[in-house]
Formats: sequence, structure tokens, C-alpha cells
Amino acid sequence: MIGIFGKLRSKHDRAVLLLVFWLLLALIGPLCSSYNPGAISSQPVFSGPSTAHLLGTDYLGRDTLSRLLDGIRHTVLLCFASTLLSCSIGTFMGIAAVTSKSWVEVLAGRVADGFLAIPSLLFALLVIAVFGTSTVALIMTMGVIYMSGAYRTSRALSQSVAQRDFVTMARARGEQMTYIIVQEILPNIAGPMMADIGLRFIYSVLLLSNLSFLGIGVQPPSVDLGSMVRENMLGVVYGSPAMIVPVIVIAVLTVGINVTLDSHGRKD
Amino acid sequence: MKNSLPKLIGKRCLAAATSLVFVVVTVFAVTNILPGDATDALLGQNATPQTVAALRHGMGLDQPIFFRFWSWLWAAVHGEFGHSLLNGLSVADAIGPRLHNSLLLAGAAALIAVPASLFLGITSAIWKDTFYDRIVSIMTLGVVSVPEFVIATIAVYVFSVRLHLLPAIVDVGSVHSLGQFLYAFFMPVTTLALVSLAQMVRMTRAAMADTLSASYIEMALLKGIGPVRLILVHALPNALGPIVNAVALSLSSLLGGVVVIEVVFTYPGIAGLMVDAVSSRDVPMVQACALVFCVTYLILTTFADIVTILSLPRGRKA
Amino acid sequence: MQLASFLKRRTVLKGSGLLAAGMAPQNGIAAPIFGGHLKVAGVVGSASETLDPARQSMATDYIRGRLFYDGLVSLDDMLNPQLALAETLDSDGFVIWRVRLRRNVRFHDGTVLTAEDVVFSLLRHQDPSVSSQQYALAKTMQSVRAISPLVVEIVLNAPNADFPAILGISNFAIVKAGTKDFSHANGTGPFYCEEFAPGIRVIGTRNPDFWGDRPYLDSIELIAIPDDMARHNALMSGDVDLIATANPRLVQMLKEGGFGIIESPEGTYTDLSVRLDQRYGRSADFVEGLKYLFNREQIRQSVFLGFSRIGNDQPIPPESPYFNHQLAPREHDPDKAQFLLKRSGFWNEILPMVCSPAALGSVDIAVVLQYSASQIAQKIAVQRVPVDGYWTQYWMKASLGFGNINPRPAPSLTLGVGFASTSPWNESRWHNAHFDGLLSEVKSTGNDARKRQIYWDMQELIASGSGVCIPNFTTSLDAYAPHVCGLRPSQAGQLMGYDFARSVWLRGNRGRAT
Amino acid sequence: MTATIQVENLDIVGRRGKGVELPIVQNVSFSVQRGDMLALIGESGSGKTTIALSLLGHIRKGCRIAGGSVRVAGYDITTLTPHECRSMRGRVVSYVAQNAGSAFNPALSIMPQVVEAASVHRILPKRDLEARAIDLFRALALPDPETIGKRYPSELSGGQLQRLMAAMALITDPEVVVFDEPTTALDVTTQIEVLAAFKAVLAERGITGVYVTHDLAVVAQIADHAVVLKDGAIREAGTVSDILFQPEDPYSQALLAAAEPSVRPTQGVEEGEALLEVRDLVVGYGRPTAMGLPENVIVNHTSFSVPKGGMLGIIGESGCGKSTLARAISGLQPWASGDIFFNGVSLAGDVTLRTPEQRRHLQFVAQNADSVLNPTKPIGKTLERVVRFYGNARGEAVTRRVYELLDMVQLSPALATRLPSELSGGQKQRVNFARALAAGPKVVLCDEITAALDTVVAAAIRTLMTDLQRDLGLAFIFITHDLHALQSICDRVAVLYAGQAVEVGSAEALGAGIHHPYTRLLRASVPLMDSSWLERTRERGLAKALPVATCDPASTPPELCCFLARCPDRVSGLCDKEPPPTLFVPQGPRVLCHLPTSTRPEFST
Repeated sequence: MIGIFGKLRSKHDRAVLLLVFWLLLALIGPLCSSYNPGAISSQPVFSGPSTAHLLGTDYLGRDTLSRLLDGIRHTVLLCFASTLLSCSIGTFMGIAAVTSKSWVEVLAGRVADGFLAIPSLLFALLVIAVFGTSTVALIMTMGVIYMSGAYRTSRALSQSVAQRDFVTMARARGEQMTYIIVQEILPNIAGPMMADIGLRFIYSVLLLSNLSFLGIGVQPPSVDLGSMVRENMLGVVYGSPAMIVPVIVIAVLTVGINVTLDSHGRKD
Repeated sequence: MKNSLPKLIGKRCLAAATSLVFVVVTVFAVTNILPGDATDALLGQNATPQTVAALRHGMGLDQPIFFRFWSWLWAAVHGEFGHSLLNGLSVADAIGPRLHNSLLLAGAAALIAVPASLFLGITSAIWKDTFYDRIVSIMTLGVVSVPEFVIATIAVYVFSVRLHLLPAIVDVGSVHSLGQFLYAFFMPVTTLALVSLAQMVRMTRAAMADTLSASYIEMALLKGIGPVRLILVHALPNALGPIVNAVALSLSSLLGGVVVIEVVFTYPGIAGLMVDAVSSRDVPMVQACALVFCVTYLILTTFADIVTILSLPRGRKA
Repeated sequence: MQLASFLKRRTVLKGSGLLAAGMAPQNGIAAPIFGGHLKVAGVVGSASETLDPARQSMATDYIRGRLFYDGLVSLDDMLNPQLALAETLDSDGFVIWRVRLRRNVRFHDGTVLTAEDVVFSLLRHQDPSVSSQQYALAKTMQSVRAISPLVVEIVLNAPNADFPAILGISNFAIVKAGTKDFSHANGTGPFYCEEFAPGIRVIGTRNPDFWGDRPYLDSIELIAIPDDMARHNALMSGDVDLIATANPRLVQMLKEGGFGIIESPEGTYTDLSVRLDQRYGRSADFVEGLKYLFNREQIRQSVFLGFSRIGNDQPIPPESPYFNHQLAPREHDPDKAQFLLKRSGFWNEILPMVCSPAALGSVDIAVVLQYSASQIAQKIAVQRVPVDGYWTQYWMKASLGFGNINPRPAPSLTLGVGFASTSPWNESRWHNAHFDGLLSEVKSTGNDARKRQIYWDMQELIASGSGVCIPNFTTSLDAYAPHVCGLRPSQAGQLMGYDFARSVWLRGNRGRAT
Repeated sequence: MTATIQVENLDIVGRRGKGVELPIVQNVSFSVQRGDMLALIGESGSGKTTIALSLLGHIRKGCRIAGGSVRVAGYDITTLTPHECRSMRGRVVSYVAQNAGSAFNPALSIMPQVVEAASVHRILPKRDLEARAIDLFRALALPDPETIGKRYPSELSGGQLQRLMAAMALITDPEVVVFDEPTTALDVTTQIEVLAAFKAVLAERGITGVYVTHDLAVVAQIADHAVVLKDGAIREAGTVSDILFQPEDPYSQALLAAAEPSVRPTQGVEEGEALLEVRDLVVGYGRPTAMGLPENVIVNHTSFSVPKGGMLGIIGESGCGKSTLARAISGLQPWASGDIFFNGVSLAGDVTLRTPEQRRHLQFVAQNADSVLNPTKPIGKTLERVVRFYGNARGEAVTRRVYELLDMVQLSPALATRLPSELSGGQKQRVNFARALAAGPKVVLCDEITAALDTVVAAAIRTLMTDLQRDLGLAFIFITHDLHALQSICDRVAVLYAGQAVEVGSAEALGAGIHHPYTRLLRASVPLMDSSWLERTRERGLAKALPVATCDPASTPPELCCFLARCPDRVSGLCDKEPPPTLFVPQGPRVLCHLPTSTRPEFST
């Protein structure tokens, strides 16, 4: 036991532990809930906490706790996946743009700039039109929307790294592009990139709820945290936990992950 | 110096123009790929094939897409952005007042957010890794992580409904004095400023922390320079590039990313117009709005790039 | 036949009429006060808002229409047609209709209303390029011509006893002949159009030359606040005086805060339609099973919080004089539903069910139905799709999809549009020759008892045969600040059938100059 | 009389991150009398800069004064409030930092920075201050004293900036000036100018000073007393002549020994067959001009060769094109004309077009070990990758080979799991070496590899090179600006000036015989461990040349002698008219000059 805790002192392990915690909550949490997230109880809507419903009921009289666990599952899994997608591809492309020929960089830069200038709503609608409303489409949409941002950041970060001599050396040795990107440059921008990924994760949580509002997104009776807040917004006048608790969970989830990633990215 | 300043700026503007073309083409394509067209919004459930056909003909939607794009582009190049498919009003007339409103809101929010984020970013860079730094970081993250409609709605509920201090909706027409402006705009502007704060604070902090570790800062300290002069004269000019870039990105999202604020405060801005235009497939309106956002974005980022160039003495002299 | 006898003049009905209708005025009895400025918030506002009556399609459009325009006929709180710009309305076998206009009615620009204006206003709906909402109904008018400066003759292509109700539809409001530009309203209504900014607001000021009773308000401002919470906040903070479509979940709080609520039982319903010509709908057992699966009471309680009336799978609401109250709603019967669904052969399938925020309440109804289904181990995949494009891309196209139908001024219209075999809006593609026969018969009969009988039969046919499931009729809720008086419930829809501006007055010193 | 600077029992501790506090300075005491100059001598990590900064009341983040007292010009530094401290800094004590290039704010022009300290302390009105600054510029022999203040740091050379920084320190007429390695980053020919300027101004104003350095020859020129530091503690203190000529402490003796110039006897290597030959190489940037040359020529028609197992030194001052030349040879920088032959085969300009064998046999060890080693990879992994990449070993053998390589550069195998940041500068440079050896090269190109290292460590690295040359038969190209270093290991030398090899010959012969004027300047500029060297050299005009700053070598037409602008021996009508011929001095070097005179007697010593 002491060994394990001793190990956890390192920032890396703390970050991993936090991710594992949320992933476990996402995977196991819903199994522990006492109600189906779609189950409608006989309780009045927006009722307060009771023994039957620890966090009360939502706007349709469903158990808030069960829906919350379901919401955590979808938000965590979808946002993890899409952030991973957008950041890995965006980061890779950003570094690749720096290391490849100049016209590739210019072109990629223009396209990324263009994507950033197009409002994400339009983008989301396009992807719905093209890919439908499946979970895969959802992850794709969110992935594509934040890819340009990740691209920009990683390009900016890797520009100075690509000038460093160890990259020159690897090139002089005749290493493949992929090796240079993944092995030489990536580890050196991982820290600041992490902080950036953290912010992007927040945005994807918020975007998910906006997409649900538009019509794509998690399909009923499932829910994501942002949509849960949105659908129970009227509960604010009754101080309903159905609206307040998901807000707190979102804040704890995103701030926690950001703080951990920040300190992970910080050199000491 | 191989590149003179006008040449650099010209290059940057050319790049911006390329992006603009990309956006215009993409937006047009996207709006046309989307299922349905403007006749849906006008006729809805009562649509009949005859009225749909007549309407499409009247709007020119029965013409081939390339022809439509070309005629739009041709007119747009000549400063004519067409008429809304929905109400026949001139797009420029429809966007004008709303753009004015949006700029007012965004401008006011920027007036708060930019100095505030500079202050927070700089101070947390100075007191890096202290308790203060952590608190600022967690607070700004917290504010951005809570959906903005929650912040806005709760603010309205508390300040307008419960305390009757401020109006729940922004009546732009009633603003004639600074007092009225503050009264009407206080909440939306504050909310908007809050949600746009995080990114600017973080970038400012990073850039500033970087600069503060430079040896000319230590040198200035050893010359007996006071903290204010140290920050303003020595550190800030060198951190300006990344900060201005972050500010530009955040400001551009102030204009287009405020749909929620507009909805909650019933504010007639351009973001709402765009959403409306997209959902009703009002192509000329969508195009014009996208153009406005894109141009804003490009102007801001290009401006930021030029400021970055100018903030370096090389750039200033060239 | 002189119809003026049953189409009482609107002016007669006003004031005493509402008491006669058995609906108590709100805020006790007090003498109405003239003057003041009323600020109203509707729900939907967009750039597609229009001042062209033919194109009006949203609640806020209808409100504007009633502010600035009049029809030949108007519909009262019970959806009965009342003469408005028409002084008399005669019919010959319900095919030829003769309208005599009021004298000295003036448009806002000062010109006098003539038969020519009426002919123009009615015939323009037949021009597809006008893109009238009522193109289909307008097509039933074979000819419209002016007989004299004040008399218009309308010939229908088939008898229709409910034609006066059609003329009461707000889209058929009368505009000045030759009007093409609708950026400004030139009608005969009680308010002048002072400012019109689509999607932002409209301001009306009292028309001193109005032909009817003088409205109480000096001016009125209409805005749209789509967000529920924001709309209620605006009311509670005093920024607006009256809001349409109060959310049932906030009614309790509004009442506690001293705000008034008007509950208008309207015929609007959100229905699930099963395409009878596609996969699932081909099995009558399936449709029947689905109808038993609806837990109508739970939908009423959870989705509408009691502000609805339980439906019995046919479109005539309980308030209608022609409602067949012998036709009991189907009880929620999971066993029967399970039995029928099993027999239909689709038991093991996951049923795809399309809903959208566009069809109000459909997502929540779908969720409740999904829950009911889960209790008998029937899986339903709810597919929530975007608002935009819903009516053209999904509605009436999905095998199992939701619709949202607004009340029409006469049962024959409601039944004809939604269920006649030839109607393009026959949601479930239900074809019943007997029903079609009854429909044409009821249109040509003036005998009320016979009409009632036919309507009852039609309702039975729909409830048992069509693929449309109507679990509830919604109750429209309007909320108003304590100083707003003169509002009353109406079957014609929210805000007194969009016509509140002619009756509302403000208590105390609430007026402000405009 | 009390000393102007009095440091007693000073203890400073510091911590990295959240680690435990470690002592940085331990029980240090010294004093400096008014008008004296004290040298703080030590290698990196000796705490000399920490002590110097403490004289200004500045303690770096994470550190604190744990005990003792510091009194400077009557101020008790340890008890000052921040405000008092600010008012003292710059006014009473001022500081000249090591790297003027980074100590000037790049965003501001020179003048406001120079007068800033005086103006925030309200010593004089601004206009008077600028006049005083211009006087100082003149006193410090800066070019264009009237207008130099309007320029930006990026437009000035290191030597100029270093003198400007001295002006910045002197403008407030302080009682004490702390110099922190002010000439370390400069070329020798520049250093001599700067040192002379400093010395004159300090003497004239009677300023008390502390001079931090690791260069004993510089100490001999400028200081009266010296303190030798190691690991934060004083090893020895006394007058400069005592310490330089009769050191008692073994560490001082070691320092002196390492600083002693040694000349490697040429091992009689015949001009064997060239392994690597550079022929008429032209490298530059920009579009080609009408003559087919690039806009900015960096390396200008340079030729030399390295035999198998030979050790060629290339010497030149910063900006002479050394690194560009190295990059061109390594295939990282395409050239405009000329050829490079390896084993008789012409090499492609782009490294990716060379054969794997060529890439393997020609290895490059870059100047900055920090930048060459990927900071996120343990050094074992870095070596492993190179070994695997060139297919020199597989499986288990790879690890063995890595240990072998570490052993070869005299590092413990235990370091294989360390990250570069956990190693010292010398260790990193050894790893950098091992990385090149891992490929199994025939020629190793070393670009200023000892420049950033302490004297003792640099000497060890050079010894390593000679060992490898002997044991593995490797050929080296050793690029440096340090004549002593070059002479201690190389058998042949090429002197590079403004991109041209002005002289190519044997290293041993550098001390005598006929040479190019630039070679002579270089030779004379290297300070000797003799307190009168600076005066003697200046007086006799040995290192006489026009200051680098006053002329732009690039302004000379490329076909003429590149040293023309600075050459003290130029003959007008000849040197400024005709291109210099290549002369072969009998038993001497190949020289690019009209008059490679060696008539002056001091060359024969």
C-alpha cells in the first residue's frame, strides 16, 4: 500500500489516477444507479432530495441521481474520445506542417484558419447532414471542430522545437517523418499541449450540450451533463438539484482535469 | 531584413484573403448541402408542391448551384449582398443594426475582459505558483466550464427577478445615456466578459511568465526599476505578441460565439441572426453573416500578427 | 339564407358576450381604463416574420395580423365565426357566398375599404408566387368578384357550410388592393404599425379611426423571447407585462408571485403518426397496440403537469360542441399492448421513433412512451432530430414520427386536412371512403343535429382506424402581470386567439407615452 | 578605514522545485577597499554569481540568505526594505551582466535603457543624462557615440553591447560596480578592446569593483585581489599575483594548470590521402547575384582537407562562417558552388541524398549539447536509437554497445537512464560525443564543443578527443574560437575570416614564422597570465586593428581581401585594388595575402 501511495506522489500518476477515476465512474457508475435513466417516477417534477431519490427528480419526474450517472458516462466517454481525436490528429498535423515543406505548411495554415473562422454551429449542422446522428458522427463532429485549434497550438509550439539541433540530427540521420514527429518533437511539446487539451476538453463538454440542443447528440433517454443542465434549467427557480448538481459535476470534472494537466505540463 | 514591413503586412493580408475565399466557398457549399431550403421556413407544415415550386422560382433556388454561387459572388464583390430569402429585405439593412448591436456588446465586454484578463494574467505570472495563481487559475477555469446559459440565467434570476436591480432583457432602443447603457448592458456584458476571460488569462500568464524569466528583466531589477515600470516598460512589450494573439482569438469569438447570451437577454445581435438564417436556410443571409464573422476573425488575427511584428524593433524599423 | 342571424355581430358579443359564454373575466369586475402601453413577449421570433397576412405562419405573425388587419369574419373565443368587415354574409347552398361590406371602414392610409380590396385580398392566395399558407384552401374558391362597390360574390367549387370559419382564418385578412410591399402594414385593424423590425420587435399605436370598438391601449409593443426561462424572467422582473406560452413547470411559482395565468383549452395536439403504408403501420395490431401503450395520464402529469386534456386518438378537442364524448380514451393497458404488439410480429424489433423540438413536447412524449414500452420489454429508439427542416425532411416521412397540429376554425377543416384520403397532410396515409363521404356530406349540411351525428361518426372512424395517436390536447398558458386586465381564455389559441390587444387594458398608472 | 564592500560569513541556501534546501554559498567572507577590484574566480556552480547578485540585494527565486551580513557602501543589504533596496540598486551599486545580448531588452532602443537607472533615481535631468551617456560611449570607444543610442540591441554586436552595458552601469556614477563574466562571450579580438575600455574608465573614476570570472588571464589584467570559490565556499583568497603565481590550494593549482597553454607536438603525420576534402566551397543565403554567387556569402571559396586520422582545427571569430561551414559539410546547408569529397566521392549537398554509409561515416557534434540531446529522452535511449538506426547492433547487443559507448566517453553506464537535464554540461557534451561515435564514424565534425564548458572540463574533453583519435583512428574537424584549445590538440589549422580560409597550415607553426595579419591579430589578442600583458600589447600595438564595429566586412567587394577593412598592414593601391594571391610560405602555411610579413620581432618568440 505504501508503495502505491509513494508512487502516486508523482504528477504523472496523479493525472492517470484522476482519468481512471472518471473513466471508472463512467463505466461502472450507471450500473450502480437504482433507476433506469428513463424511468418516470410518480414523484412530482423538480422534487427535492428524498430517501427514494437522493438528488430529487428532474423536469419529467425522473430520478436525478440515475440520470446524473448516465450523464457522466456520456460526457466523459464522448468528450474524452473526441478530445483525444481532435488533439491527436490536430497535434500530429501541426507538427507535420512545421516539419514538412513550406507550401504544405502554408496551405494547412490557411485551411485551419478558415475552419477557425467558420462558426462551429454551421460546421455541426454540416456533419449532421453528412454523417447522421450516430455516436460516431458525434465524436467526429466534435473532433473536427476542435482540430484546427489543436493544429494551431501544436504548430506554434513545435516551431521552436523543430529548429532544435536534436531534430536536425535526426533528420541528418535520415529518420522517417513519423519518427521525428512522434519521438523527437511530440514529447517536447507535450507539456504545454496538455494544458491546451484541458481547455479543449472543457469546450467539448459545452459543445456536446449545444449539439444535443440542436438535435444531434446523445439520444433520449440517455443524457449528457450539459444537456441535463439545459433541460432542467427551469428548476433554478426551485433550487432543484437536477439543475445544480450537474453544473457542479461539470465544474469539478473539467477544472480537476485542467488543474492536473496544467501541473503535469509544468516543468519543475 | 529581407522582408520590408509593407511586404510582410501585404503577405499576411493575402493569406487572410485566401482564408476568406475558403470560408465563402465552404459556407456556401455547406448551406446548400443542408437538407431543405428557405421554402421550409416560409411554408412549413402548409407547404404545397405548387407554392414550393413558385417560391423556389421566385428566390432563384431553381437555378444551378454554380450559377447561384457565381451571381452571389459577383454581386458581393460589387458590395451587393442580396436580399433575404425570407422577408425580401436587403441583407445589408438586416445585418447593419444587428452588427452594430453585436459590436456594442462585444466592445463593451472587451473593455472589461481585456484589462481584467491582462491584470489577472500578469499578476498570476508575477506570483507564479503561489496560492493567488492557483485561485485565479481555478476561478477562470470554473467560470468557463460552467455553461454560459447557466451563468446568464442565474444572474438574471437573481439581479432582475429577485432583486429588481437590473433589466432582464436588453432594450437597445432605450439606451440614450451612459447611465442607461450601464443599466441595460451590465449583466450581458459582465457575463460575456467572464466567459471569455479564461483563455486570455491563461495566455497572458504564460507569455508573461516566459518574459519575466528573461535576463533583461533581472537586469532591470538590478538597475533599481520599480515593479510597475518593470512590467509596463520592460516585460509587456516583449510579451505583447502572444497576448495580442490570444486577445484577438477571444475577441473574434465574442462576436460570433454569443448566441446564448443573445438568447438569454433577448438581445438582437448578429449571432442570433446567423443561427436563425442557418435554420431557415436563408443563404444570402448566412453568407453575409459568415462573411462578417470571418472578416472579423481575419481582421483581428491579422491585426494581432501586425502588432506582433511591430512589437519587435526589427519590425518597427523595417 | 340570411346568416346574419347566427353570425351575430361581433360588437354584440363583446362585453356581455363573454359572460354569456360562461367564462368569468379575470381580475374581478372593474371598469376598464383607457390608455397605457403594453409590452408583450411571444415565443417565436425570426427574420421570416412578415406583415403579409398570406404568409403569416407563427404565433407572433398572427398577433401582428390581428393588430393591424381585419378579416371579413373573425373567430370568437368558442371558435364561432362573427362578422367583422362583413356586414352580412349570405350563402346559396353553401356554394355561392355573398358578402356585403361595412360602410366607411378606412385603411390606415385613409382610403376606404371596397369590394375590390376584398377580391384582391382573397385571390392573391391562389397565386403560388405569393406563397400563401392557405394556398390549398384558397384553391377551393372558384371565383371571387365584386358585384358592387360593397358586395363581393364568392363561388366555391364544392359546397362548404364552414366557409365563414375559413374566412375567419387570419391569413385571409383584407389588405389594400394592389399591395405588393409588406414592409409596412396598411390594414383596417385597431392599431397602426409604428415600427416593424423582423425578429426584433413591432410597435403598434392606437388607430383613432378604427371602425369597431375603441381599443383600450394607447400602444403595444411585441417582442419574441424564445428561451423559456428568459421569457418568464422578463415577466417577473417587470420588463414585459404579458407573455405567451408560460411553461407549466413555472405556473406554480408565477401564481405565488402574484402573476395571473390564463389557461386556454385549445385544440392543439402533438401526435404520433404511424404510416399505414409502411412496415409497422401495415399491421393493424401494431397500431392498436401502440395506442394502448400510451400512458395518457402519465403524459398529462409528467409532460404537461396537468395542463392538458386527455385525447382519444382523434383531433376534435373536448371543448368542441361536436366532440364525441361517448368515445372514451384508451386506457393505458400494457398487457393488451404487449399482446397486440406480439401478434403484430414486430415484438423483437427496436422501433425507431422520430421526434424533434419542432413538434412541441414530442421529445418528452416519446420519452414517456419509451419508458412505458420498456416496462413491457419493447424497445424504442428515440431519434431526436434538429428543428430546422423537420417539417419537410421528417414529418409524415418517418414510419413512426411525431407531428404537431394546430386547431382549425371548424371541425370539417380539422378532419378534412388531416384525414381525408386526398389531403396531402394525411399524416398516417389513412384511406377510408366512408370517412371521405361523411366529410363532403357535412360540408353541405346546415342541420346542426345532423352535423353533430356525422362528426361523431367521423371521430369514431379515426380513433379506431387511422394511424394517428393523439394522447393529449395541450392547454395554452399565458401569464400576465397583476396590472394587466381584460384577458380571458379562448379556444382559438394563446393570448385570446392572438386577439388580446382589442380587449386588454391596464390597471393603475401603467401607461407611458410612446 | 572601512572597506567599501564587506561580506561576512555569508550563507545562501536554495531549493529546486519542492526539493530540500541545499547550501549554495557557505560561510563566505571578503572585503574590498575603496577603488580596488576583486576577482571572484570559480567554475560554474561555484556560487560566484549568487554572491555577486547578493551585493545588489538580489537573491534569485527559491533562494534566501540564511546567515551572515553583506555591507556595501554603508548599506546593510540584508536589512534593507524592498524600497530602500530599489533606491540603492543602480545608484550605489550597479551590475554588468555576462551576456549583454540577452540583458538588453530587445523591444527598447539603447539610450532609454542606458539612462533608465539614472532617470528613475532622478539623478539628473534627462537631457544631461543623455549627454553623459554619450560621453561614456566615447570613453568606452564605442563607434558613433552620438547616434548609437538610437539603435536596437539586435543591431549591435556582442562587444558593443557589453560596453554599452558598462556605460549603463556607470551612468549613475555608482560607488561599486559588479561585473559578471563581462567578456566571456566575446571573441578574443573584441575582448581586448572591451577590457582596455573597462580598465581605463574604472581607473579614471576610482570605482570599486567585483569582477566575476573563470578566466585567470583576464583576472591578471584587471583585478587587484582575488577569491577562488568552489562549491560555494572560499578555497583561497589573496592578491592576484599570489593566487596566479603562488597558489597554495590544490584547486587553485588545478585551475591554473588547465589554463596553461599547451602546444601539441605535431606527430609527423604526412599529408596522407585526404579523407575529407573541401574544395572551393561557397555557401550563402538569398538569391544568386549576376555573378552566380548568393546575395549574402557566408563561406567564400574555402578549401582544406583532412587526412584519415588527422585533426584539423578551424579557428575564427563569431560570424566568420565556422558553423555554416560545419553545417554545409554535414549536409544541413546546401552550398552554391564548390565540392566536398569524402573518400574521393563527391557528397550531395542535401543530407537526405547522401548514402547511409556516407551519413554514418561523417558525424557532427554540435556546439550546444543541451540542444542536441532531446530533453525528454533518457540518454541511453538516444544512443540506442542511433546504434539501431545504423544497424550496428541488434537485440541484447544494442544495450551492450550503449554501455561500451558510455565507457568510451568515460561515463558511468548508470547514467543511461538519466535525462539530459540531470547531467552536467561536461557530461552532456560527452554523451553528445558518444552519440556521434555510436554511428561508427570516420570523421567527426566538432563545432565549438568546449566553448560552453569550464576550463578543466573542456581540457578533459579535448583529451578524450586525442584518445579517440589515437585509439580508433578517427579524423576530427575541431571548430573553435579558442587558440589555446586548438593548439593543444590539432595538427593542422585553418584560419577563417569572413568566410575565407585566410591561412591553412600546421598548428605547431602558429607560434612563429610568417602568417596572415589576421592570424597575428588573433595570436596577439589571447591574454597571457601576466598583469602587464594588456598594457604591453596595447602600447606596442601588437593587436592593433581597426575595431570590428567600425567596419562591415561584408562591405568589401567579395573578390578583394576580406580582412582589408581591419588590416593594419594594408598597402593602399595594392590591397584595395587586387584580390589577394594564395602564397605558399616555405615550411609554413598557405596564406591568402599580398604581404604575409613576419618582420616584427615579437613573432619570433
